[in-house]
Amino acid sequence: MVSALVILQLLPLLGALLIWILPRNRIPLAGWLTVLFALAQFALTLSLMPNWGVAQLPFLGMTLSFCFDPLAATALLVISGATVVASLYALRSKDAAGAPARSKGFFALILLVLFGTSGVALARDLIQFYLFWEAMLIPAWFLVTLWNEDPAKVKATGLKFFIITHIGAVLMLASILWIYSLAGTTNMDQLITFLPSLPLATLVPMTLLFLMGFVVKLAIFPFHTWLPDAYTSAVMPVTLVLVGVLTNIGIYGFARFLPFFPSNAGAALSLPLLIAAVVTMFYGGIQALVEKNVKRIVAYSSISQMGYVLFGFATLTAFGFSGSILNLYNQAATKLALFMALGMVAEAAGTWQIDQLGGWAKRLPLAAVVAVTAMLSLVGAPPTFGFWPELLTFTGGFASGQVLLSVLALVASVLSVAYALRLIRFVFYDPLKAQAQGGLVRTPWTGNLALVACFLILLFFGVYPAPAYQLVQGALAFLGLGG
Amino acid sequence: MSVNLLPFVFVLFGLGLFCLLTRRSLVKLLIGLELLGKATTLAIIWAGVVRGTPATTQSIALLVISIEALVVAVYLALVYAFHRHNQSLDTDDMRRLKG
Amino acid sequence: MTAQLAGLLLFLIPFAGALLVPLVNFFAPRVVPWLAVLFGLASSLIAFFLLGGTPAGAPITLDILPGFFRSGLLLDPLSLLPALIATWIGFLVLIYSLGYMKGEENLARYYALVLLFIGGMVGMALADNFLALFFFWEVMGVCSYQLIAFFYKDPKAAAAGAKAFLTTKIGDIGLLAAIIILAVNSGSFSFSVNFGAAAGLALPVLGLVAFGFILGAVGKSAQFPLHVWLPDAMEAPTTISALIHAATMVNAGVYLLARVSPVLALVPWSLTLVQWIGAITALLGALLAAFSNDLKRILAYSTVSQLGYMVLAVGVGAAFASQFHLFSHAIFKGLLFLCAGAVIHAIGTRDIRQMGGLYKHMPAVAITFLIGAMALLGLPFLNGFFSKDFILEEVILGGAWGPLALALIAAALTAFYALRTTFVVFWGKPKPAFYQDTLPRAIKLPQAFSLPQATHPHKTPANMVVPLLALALACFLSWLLVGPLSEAWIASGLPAPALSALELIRETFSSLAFIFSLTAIAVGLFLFLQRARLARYFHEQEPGWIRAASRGLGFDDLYTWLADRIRDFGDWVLMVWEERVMEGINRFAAWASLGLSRLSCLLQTGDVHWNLLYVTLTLIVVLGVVLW
Amino acid sequence: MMTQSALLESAVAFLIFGTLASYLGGAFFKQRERLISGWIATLATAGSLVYFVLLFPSLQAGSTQVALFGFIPWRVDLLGWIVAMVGVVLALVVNLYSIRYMEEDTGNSKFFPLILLMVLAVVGLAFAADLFHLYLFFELLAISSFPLVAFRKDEPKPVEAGLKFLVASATGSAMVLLGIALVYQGFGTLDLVQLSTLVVGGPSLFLWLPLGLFTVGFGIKAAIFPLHTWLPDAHPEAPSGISAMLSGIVIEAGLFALLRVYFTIGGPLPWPDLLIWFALLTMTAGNLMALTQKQMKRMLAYSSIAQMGYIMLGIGITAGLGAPAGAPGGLFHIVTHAFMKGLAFLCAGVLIFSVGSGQTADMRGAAWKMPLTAAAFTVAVLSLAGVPPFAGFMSKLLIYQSGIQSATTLGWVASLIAIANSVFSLAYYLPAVGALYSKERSPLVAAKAKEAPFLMAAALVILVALIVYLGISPDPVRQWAFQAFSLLKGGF
Repeated sequence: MVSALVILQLLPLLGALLIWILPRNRIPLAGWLTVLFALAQFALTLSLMPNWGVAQLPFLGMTLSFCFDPLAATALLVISGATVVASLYALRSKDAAGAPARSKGFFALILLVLFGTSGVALARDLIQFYLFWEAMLIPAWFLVTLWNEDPAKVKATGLKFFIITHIGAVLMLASILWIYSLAGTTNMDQLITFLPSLPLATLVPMTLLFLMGFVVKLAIFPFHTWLPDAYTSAVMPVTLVLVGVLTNIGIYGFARFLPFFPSNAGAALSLPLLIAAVVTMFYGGIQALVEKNVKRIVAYSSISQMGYVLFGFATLTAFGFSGSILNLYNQAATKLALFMALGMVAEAAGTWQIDQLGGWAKRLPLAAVVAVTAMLSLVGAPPTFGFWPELLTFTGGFASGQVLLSVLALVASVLSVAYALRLIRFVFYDPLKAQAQGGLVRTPWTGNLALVACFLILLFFGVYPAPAYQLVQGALAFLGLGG
Repeated sequence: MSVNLLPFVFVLFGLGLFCLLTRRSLVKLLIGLELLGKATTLAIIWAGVVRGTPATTQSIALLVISIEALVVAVYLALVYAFHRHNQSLDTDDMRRLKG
Repeated sequence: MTAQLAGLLLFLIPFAGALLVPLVNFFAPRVVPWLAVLFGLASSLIAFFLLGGTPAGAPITLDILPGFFRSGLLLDPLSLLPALIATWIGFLVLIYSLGYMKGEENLARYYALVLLFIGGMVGMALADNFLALFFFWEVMGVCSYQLIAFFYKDPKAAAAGAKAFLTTKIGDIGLLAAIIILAVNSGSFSFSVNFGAAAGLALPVLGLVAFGFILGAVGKSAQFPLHVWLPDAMEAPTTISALIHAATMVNAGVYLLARVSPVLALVPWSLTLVQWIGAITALLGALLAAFSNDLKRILAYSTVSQLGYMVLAVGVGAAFASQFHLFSHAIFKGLLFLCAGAVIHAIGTRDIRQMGGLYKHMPAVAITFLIGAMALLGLPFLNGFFSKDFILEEVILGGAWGPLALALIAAALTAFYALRTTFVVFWGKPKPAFYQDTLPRAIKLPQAFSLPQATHPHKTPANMVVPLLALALACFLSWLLVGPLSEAWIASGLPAPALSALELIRETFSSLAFIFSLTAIAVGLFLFLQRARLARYFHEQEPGWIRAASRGLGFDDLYTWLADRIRDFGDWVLMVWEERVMEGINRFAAWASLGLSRLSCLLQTGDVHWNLLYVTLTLIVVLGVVLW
Repeated sequence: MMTQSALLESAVAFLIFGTLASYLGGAFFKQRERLISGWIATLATAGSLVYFVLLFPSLQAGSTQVALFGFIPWRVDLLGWIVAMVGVVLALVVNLYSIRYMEEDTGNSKFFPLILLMVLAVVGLAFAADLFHLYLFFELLAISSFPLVAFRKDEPKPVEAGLKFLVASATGSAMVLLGIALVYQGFGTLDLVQLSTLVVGGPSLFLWLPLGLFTVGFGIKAAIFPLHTWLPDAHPEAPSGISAMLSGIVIEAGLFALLRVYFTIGGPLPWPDLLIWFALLTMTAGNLMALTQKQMKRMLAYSSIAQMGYIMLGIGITAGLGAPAGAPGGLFHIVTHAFMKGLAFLCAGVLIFSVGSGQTADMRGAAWKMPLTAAAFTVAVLSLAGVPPFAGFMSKLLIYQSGIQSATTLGWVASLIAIANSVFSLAYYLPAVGALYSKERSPLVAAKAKEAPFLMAAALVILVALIVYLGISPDPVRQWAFQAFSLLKGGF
C-alpha cells in the first residue's frame, strides 16, 4: 500500500525528470511522455480504488502521511485525466502568434503541477498538504508567465496570479500554525479528535483562515481578480491546466477540509459562504454576459460556476457536498471541452473577439458539437453531466433551509444560460464572418481525441451518473457526512 | 574614590558622535571616530580602576588601541583611494550610492 | 410484451435512433432520413401495444443516483396520451420531413434531434417521478433550442433558439425549485410519495411549490407572460414547428399541470391563478393571431391561445377536458402546420398578404387546411368542437365567470382569424407579387425549393400529402375516442367523467357552452364578413392598441428592455466595478507600495552623516527606552 | 580520537596557515596568483570543514571550556558550532566560486586570505567565551571585510561603500566596547557564564545600559533598520562572492552576537518587545525599499535587511515573549539565509560576470542562455520569499509559529506581519525571475550571455542542493537548532 501510494505520488515527478533529461528537440516525445505518465497515474488510481487506507512513510527524518480515500481518488482521477487531456491538446496546438505552444520544459512543468496537486490530494498532514499546495504554484506560475499571449501585461498578470493565490495560501498557513500551536501536531487523523475540543470563538476564525486558501483558488468574489487575467493571457494548454487541475484541487480542498473542521464552525460560516457563493454566481454571470473576449467569457463563467461549487459546500448538507464533489468531474470535463473547442476556433480564426467570430459551426463541426454539449453541461441542462451536480447543489440548498438563497442561485442559473447561449450563438452560429468562409478546418487528431473524450464523459455521466455518484457517496462516508 | 570618570566618558563619547555628525571632512570624521575610541578606552581603564583590576583592563585597553590602529590604517588607505578618485576629502563627494 | 417493456422501448427507440443516426451518417448519409423514419415507425408501432391492454409487467427501474434517486415508468392514461401523440405525430412529421427537408445541410443533426425530441417528450410523459420528468423536460428544451436554431446561419434563427431556451429556462427554475422542495421534504422524487407527503406541508411551502409548477408550465407551454418565445420559434423549419406545437414541447406544460393538479388543489389561490393565466393567454393569443400576417406566426399565436384553453381547463379542475383538448389540438394543429409548411414550401413566403387563390394549385392542401381551421374554430362534429365545448362547459360548472368571458371573446376571435387565414390564403385574389421573389432576404428557404421561374407554385409531393390526409381524417374521428379514454382514466383512478361518444354528443349539444360557443363563432363570422370595413377602420383610425398588437402587445419590447438593462448593468459593473474598483484596488496596492518604496528609499540619502544621525537617534531612543 | 581542543586547534590552524599560505603562495607566483591563492584557500577551508564535522559528536552534552592554543578562552557548544559551520561551508562555496569569478581582478593574493580571515573571525566569534573576545573577533571580522568591500579600489563606488561601511562599523564597535567596559565595571568579569550567574542577582544600570549599547552596536552590524544604511551600499559594491559572505554570514554574526548577549545577560528584559518592533520595522522597511531597486544586487541587499528582520523576530519572540520556537527558528533562518542569500548573490554575480551589467533590466531573457543560473536564482529567491518546498519556508515557518505559539496579541500580529511581508517580498522577487525568463532578450544578453563556467556552476549547484535538501528535509538542522537552544544555559 505504502509503495503504491508513493509511486502514485512520484509518477509525475519521475515523468518530469525523464522529460528534463531528454534532448532538447524531442518535443513530441516529451508530450507523449506527459500523456503516458498522467495516464499511468490515472490507471494506477483506478486499480488501487477499493483499497482505501492511510500510509505513513518515514522520509528524510520526517513522517509523510498519505491517505487514499474515495475523495483523494476522485481528485486524482480528475487531475490526472485533465492533464492527459491538456497535454494531448498541447501536443499539436499553436498559440495566437502561430508558434507551437510547447517545448520540453512546458511538458515538464505540466507534470510538476500534477505532482504538486497529487501531493495535495494525498496528503494527510497539514504541513505536508501546505507544502504541496504551495509547490504546485511555482510550476503553474512559470506556465502562466512563460507561455503567455499578452507580453505587455505578462508581468502584472504573473504577479497577480502568484501573489493573490499566495495570499490565500499563507492565510491557510496561519491557520495551520495556529492549529499546530494548540494541538502540537499537524497530523489530520490526530487533529480530528482534537479540534472539537476548541472553543467556537477560536474555531471559526481558524476555519475561515484555512478556507481562504481554497476561496482564493476558486476565485470567489472578491478574490477573483487574478483568474480572468491568468486564464486569458496564458496560452490555451496552460489555461487547460489551470482549469482542469488547479481549480479542481481548490474544490478538492473544500471537500476535504470543510468537514474536517468541527461542524459548529462550519455552521457559523455557512451563511456568509452561501452569500459569497451567490454573489459570485451573479457577478461572474453578469461579467460573462457583457465581456467581449471569448476566453474571458469562459473565465468569468468559471468564476460563476465556482459560485455553485462553493454554494454546495456551504450548505453543509450531504446533498450539497455530493453535488460539489460531482462538480470536480463535471467542471473539469465541461471547462476543458469548452476551452478546447473555443481554442480550436480561435486558432483557426486568429481572434478571441466575439464580434469577429460567427458561423464556425460550419467549418469546425466537431468543435461546435462539443462546445454546445459543454455549454449545456455548464448551464446544467440534461442530458449532460452538469445537470446532476447542479440538481444536488440546489437540493442541498433547499435541504439546508436557505430557501431564499437557493432560489437566488436558481435565478443565477438563468444568467448562465444567457451568457452560454450568447457565447455559442456568436461564435458558432450566426452568419459566417470573413474568416469563417471556406471548407472544413483540419484540426490535429490529438486535440480531437481530447475533445471527444470530454464529450463522451459529459454525455455518459449525463445519462447515467451512478458510477461517479457512488464514488462520491463513498467519499462522503469517509468524510463523515453519510450517504 | 571621589572622582567618577564615567560622566566624562559619556561626554567624550557624545563629542565624538557630534563630530561625526557635523564635520564634513573625512579627516575630521577620523577624529570623531578616535574620540569614540578614546572614550571607550578610558571607560575600560576606569572600569579596571573601579574593580581594582587595573592590570587586566590595561592589557585590554592596549589590545583595543592596537586594533584601533589597524582600523585607522584601513581607513586611511580608503581615504587615500577616495582622494585619488575625487581629489577631495569632503563627505559631500561621497554620495554616489543612494536610494 | 408487457406494458412496462413497451413503455421503455417507446422512448428508448427514439433515443437509440438519435444515437445511431449520427453514426450512420459517417458511412451512409443517404440512408439517414429513412432510418429516422424507421425508428419513428418502430416507436409508434410500440405505442399500439400500450393501447392494447397488455399486462403491466414487472416495473422496470434504474438506479440513477444510488440511494437517492431511482427512476421508473408510470403508465396511466394521463401519461400515455401525450406519449402516444408524440410518437404518432412525430412519425408523421418524420415522413413529411422526407420531402420537406430534402437537400438540406446537416440532415443527420436534424433527424437525430427530432428523434431525441420525440424521445424526450415520451420520457417526460412516462416518468414516474418528478426528477425524470424534469430531466426529459430539459432534454426537450435543449432539442427545441437546437432545432429552432437549426438554420444557424440566419441570425434570426440563432436568436430565436436562444430566446426559446432562455425563456423556458425561466419557467424551468420554478419547476426545479418545486421539485426539489418536495423532494427535500419527502425524501423522494416519486409522484406517489410526493402527492402523499404534500398534504403534510405548510401552506406557504406548498404555495411556493405550486407557484413553481405553474411557472414551469407557463414557460414550457408558452403561457402569458412567458409566451414570447413561441412566435419567434417560427424561424425553425416548419416541420419542427409542427412538432413543437402539436406533439412535444408545449403539451408538456399542460401535462405537467394536469399531473400535479392534486398538489395545486391543496393551494386555494393556485387554481384561480391557473384559470386566469389560461384565460388571459387564450384571449391574448387569439388577439395576436388575428392581427398577424405571417402564416406561421398566426398558427403559433393560435397555439398559445389553444394552450390557454387547456390551462384554463386544468384551472377549473378538469384535467380530463384539458387532455382531451390537447389530443384534439395536437391533431388539428399538426395538420395546420403541415399544410402551412406545404404552402410555404410551394411559394416561398410566409406572408399571407402575398398569398391568395392557392386552392387551384393545391386543392388537397386547401381542403385539409380548411378542415383543420374548422376544427380550430370549433365547428360542430369536428374534434376541436367537442373538446373546446367540453372545456367551456367545465368552466361554467366551475363557476369561473371572469375567465369564461375572456375565453368566449377568444373563441370569437379564433373563429375570425381561422376564417380569415383560410380564405385569404386559399380563396382570396391572387396577388401580383405572388410569383416574384418577394422574400425578405433573412428568411431561409429550404434548398429544395428554389423560386420557380415558371408561373406555377410547386406541386406538393406525395409523402407530404399523406400525413395531411391522415390528420384530416383524424380531425373528424378522433373525438370518438373519448369513450375509451375516459374509461381508462376512471380505471386508473384519475378524475374523469364517465363518457361515451354518444353521451359526449348529448352533453355537448345540451349545454350552455354550446350556445355560447355558437354565438362566439357567429360573432367571429360576422367580424370576418365585416373584415373590409374593419380593415378600413383600423387603417384610418390606427388605434394605438392595434399597433401594439401587431408588435406582440409590447411583451417582447418589455423583455428586450429588461435584458438590455441587465446588460447595461453588466457593462456598468464591468466598467466601474471590475475595471475601476477591483483593478483599482490592485493598482492602488501597487501604486501605494511603489510610492512607499520610493519614500523609504529617500531615507537612504547616501550621506554618511545622515547614516550616523540615524545611529545616534536610535541610540538615544533605545537608551531612552532602557532608562525609563 | 582527538580531543575537542585538538580538533578545534586543527580546524583553526587550517584557517590560519591557509591564510598565510594562500597569501604567500599568491605573492610568490604572481602569474598564477589567483589560482594558487584560490585553491589553497579552498583546500584550507575544506580541511577546516572536515575537522568541524568531526567536532560534532562531542557537542551533544553541552558546552565545554577550551583554551585554544592555550591562551584563547573558548567555550564550545552546538549553537556556536552551527554558526561556525555555516561560515565555513559558505566560505568554501565562495572560494570555489571566486577562483573563476575574480579572474579579471588583481591582488587576488589578498582576496582569498582575507576571506579565510573572515571565516576565522566567524569561528572565533561563534565560540568566544567572554565579551572581550567576542568583540575582538567581531572587530577582526569587520577589519577583514572592509578591504574586501572596497576590493575594487580603482573604482570610486566600492571605495565609497567601504568608507561608509567602516565609519558605521567603527561607530558600532565603539558602542559595543563602551558597553563591555560598563559591564566590567558593573560585574567585574566579562566571562559570559559567570556573567549569567551574576546577573541573576539583580538588574542594574550596568546591565540595562550596556544592553542598550549592545543592541545598537551589534544592530549596526546586523543592519537593523534604521541602522542599516551602510548595507545597501556595501553589499552590492563588493565582489559577488564577498556579497554572499557579507549577507550570508557577516551580518548574521551581528545577530548571533546579539543573541549570545541577550541570552547570557539578558535576564528578564525591561523592554521585551523592543526587538520585535525593531524586527517588524526592519523587515517591512527592507522589503519596501527593495521594491523599486533597479540593480539586482542592491535589491538583494535590501532583501537581506528584510531577512535580518525575520531572524531578529525569532530571537525577539523567544527573548521577549518566551515562545520556545522563536530563537531556534531565528538560528535556523541564519543557516538557511546564509545559503539562499549566498546563492542569490552568487547567481547575481554569474549574471553580472556574463552579461556585464548589474541592472536587472539588462538581464532580461538571460534564462534562455544560462538556464542553470536562472533556475538557481529562482530557487534562491523563492526560498527567500518563503515558498515551499525550499529551505526558507521551513525556517520562516518556525518563526511564524513562534509568534502564534506565544499566544499574545503582539506575537500574533508579529507573525501575521511577517507572513504578509513574505508575500509582499514576492513583488520584487518574482519580477526579477520574470525578467530572467522574459521572452525578449536585452541587447547585452543577446550579445554576451553564456552559461556559468564549471566552477561557478558547481558552487551554485552545491547551494541549490543544500536549499532543496533543507526544504524537503529540514529535520537534522532544525533539530540541532532546537537542541542548541535547549543546551543553552547562561549563554552556553
